[in-house]
Amino acid sequence: REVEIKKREYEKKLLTAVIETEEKERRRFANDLHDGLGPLLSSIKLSISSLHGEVTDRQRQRVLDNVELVVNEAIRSIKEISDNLSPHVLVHFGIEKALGNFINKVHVSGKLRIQTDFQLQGSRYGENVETVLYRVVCELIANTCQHSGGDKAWVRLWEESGHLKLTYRDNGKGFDPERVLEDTHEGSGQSNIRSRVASLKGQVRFENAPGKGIFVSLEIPTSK
Amino acid sequence: REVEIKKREYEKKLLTAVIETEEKERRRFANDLHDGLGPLLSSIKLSISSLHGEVTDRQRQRVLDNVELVVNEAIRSIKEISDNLSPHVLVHFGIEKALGNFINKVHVSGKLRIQTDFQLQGSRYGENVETVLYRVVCELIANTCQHSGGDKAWVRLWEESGHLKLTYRDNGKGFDPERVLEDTHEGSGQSNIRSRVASLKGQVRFENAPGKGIFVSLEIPTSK
Amino acid sequence: MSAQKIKVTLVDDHLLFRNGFRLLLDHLPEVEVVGEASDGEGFLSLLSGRHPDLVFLDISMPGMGGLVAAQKALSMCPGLRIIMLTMYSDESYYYQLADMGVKGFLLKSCDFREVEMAIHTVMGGQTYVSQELMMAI
Ligand SMILES: Nc1ncnc2c1ncn2[C@@H]1O[C@H](COP(=O)(O)OP(=O)(O)OP(=O)(O)O)[C@@H](O)[C@H]1O
Ligand SMILES: Nc1ncnc2c1ncn2[C@@H]1O[C@H](COP(=O)(O)OP(=O)(O)OP(=O)(O)O)[C@@H](O)[C@H]1O
Ligand SMILES: [K+]
Ligand SMILES: [Mg+2]
Ligand SMILES: [Mg+2]
Ligand SMILES: [Mg+2]
Repeated sequence: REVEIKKREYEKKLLTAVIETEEKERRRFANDLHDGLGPLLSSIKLSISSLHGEVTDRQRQRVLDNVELVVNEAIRSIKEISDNLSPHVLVHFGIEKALGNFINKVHVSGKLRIQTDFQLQGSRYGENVETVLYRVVCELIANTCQHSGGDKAWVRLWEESGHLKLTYRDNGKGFDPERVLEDTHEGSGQSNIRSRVASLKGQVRFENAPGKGIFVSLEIPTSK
Repeated sequence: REVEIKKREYEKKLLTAVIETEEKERRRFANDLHDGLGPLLSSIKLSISSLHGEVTDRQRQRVLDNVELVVNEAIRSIKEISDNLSPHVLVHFGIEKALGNFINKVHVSGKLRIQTDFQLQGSRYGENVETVLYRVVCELIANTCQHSGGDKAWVRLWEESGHLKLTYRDNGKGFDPERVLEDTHEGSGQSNIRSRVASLKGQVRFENAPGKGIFVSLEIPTSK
Repeated sequence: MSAQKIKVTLVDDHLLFRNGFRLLLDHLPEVEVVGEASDGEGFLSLLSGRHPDLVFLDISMPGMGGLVAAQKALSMCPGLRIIMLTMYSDESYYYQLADMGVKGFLLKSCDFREVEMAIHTVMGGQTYVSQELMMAI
């Protein structure tokens, strides 16, 4: 009985965490749009309307050149926000391709070298499963960059006996996963991983190995 | 014991529903950006860059006039997407003002007349509580518009003995809330409401009154 | 004179985008816009009459999108010259479309000069791939 109640409390905590995280993210995206993209468009609007007055060819050309710069920045920014919200490559080409793209971007940043071993050969697994896997790996990689102090990570992804299986490892300083679940902890990455995996009746295990880098293994049933 | 297990299953279902809904919404916003805003910016860029070539004054003027129109539409569209993601009025001015704005927009659409009785006098209740209330009322109103066949709704919002309390009523055809919770149902609005309220240890009750319009009452503890 | 103009059809679900793009094409003396559609179905039904010399085709459209539409159009009119004009910059789309026989790939973030270049390259029987995409491939 005690165990049941504990488990229920835990589920409730996950639910709360997931809702709070989502709202936080939504606010972040809304601000990116409002405060990031908004001013770029205002600037374009002002520039264009300034051309209604008397202007020399040279002045006009300078204004138009500037508008081009601003528009390029705005397009870049839309693509980035849209991709962070929900990468369309994931919907169109599946999990391996989407993770591959994400990892390429990380490599460009130069902070981390990630070795992948993807064995799904382009198979597709339904939107929910693919999205959860994608979000989990992104969060694991983000954590390695932010907290581990390491510079290498390994991701393996394969299908086995009706489950999608994933292992993730880095060469950082590791941490004690039990401590992280305590109330005082502010971050939401860990509970987000746990709740997303739980929502698909999957299992996730963080291996307790402080000093040795983290090791995470998870499996999600592929049946719908 | 049976009851405990049932309850746990229920919590799990809420968690799944909330994650699925959020991902659906994220995809929607990503598409709004990618397929709605993207082409507008593309149009600006193409237009401006076309002016590098040989153009008559008249052609140039027509292109610039069109760009102005497109920029205005892009600015409008950014505001709308950002507001749907997370209404900044909610953060800055609180729940009554944000709901008031939302209801004004519904009135402009002309589909529904909503009578409000807000008694919070501008008090603030923390981001989580306010956001949950906001999302719940928006979903209730959306459902009245989409499913009820009615043309009137009433919202009451007040504080009482440590709780924020809300009642919502419409004059539509009503429905059986038990049926809606069965597995076959596709929509996620109801479970979203339940899970958001549950995440704040609140209570929500849908009154079973087919043929009489819906009646919903909820309360959320205000203590943090 | 007008018999020699390049007859172009625009397929894109975004009305403001289509209008703006058409305005720019109207300013090119060698081009004549002869048709517009807002989805794959509309595009294919335009092909049952005399087909255009060149089509600008979007990928993301409600209903039949550009990937399916390109495939169907090319099986109806082999050799039809199609230039994709899309927000999707991932090279996977390119490979898929190149396999089908699509000859042009422009990103919606491109410059109008690239549009002119793509028109002339593709009309000359060659393939044009936008600079930004070239770098990704
Ligand atoms: N790969 C890692 N190596 C070392 N420590 C880690 C690693 N991943 C997580 N941690 C530790 O676990 C804590 C919790 O991680 P979690 O992702 O839940 O939160 P966060 O990253 O701090 O915040 P958020 O994810 O919300 O941005 C981190 O603060 C860090 O101390
Ligand atoms: N105000 C109402 N009047 C009558 N029926 C309603 C009302 N609200 C909800 N319903 C019924 O309950 C069902 C479930 O509503 P719910 O919000 O969960 O899903 P949905 O609105 O169909 O989809 P979604 O909210 O995901 O867009 C509706 O399909 C409708 O049949
Ligand atoms: K012309
Ligand atoms: Mg984290
Ligand atoms: Mg609904
Ligand atoms: Mg489109």
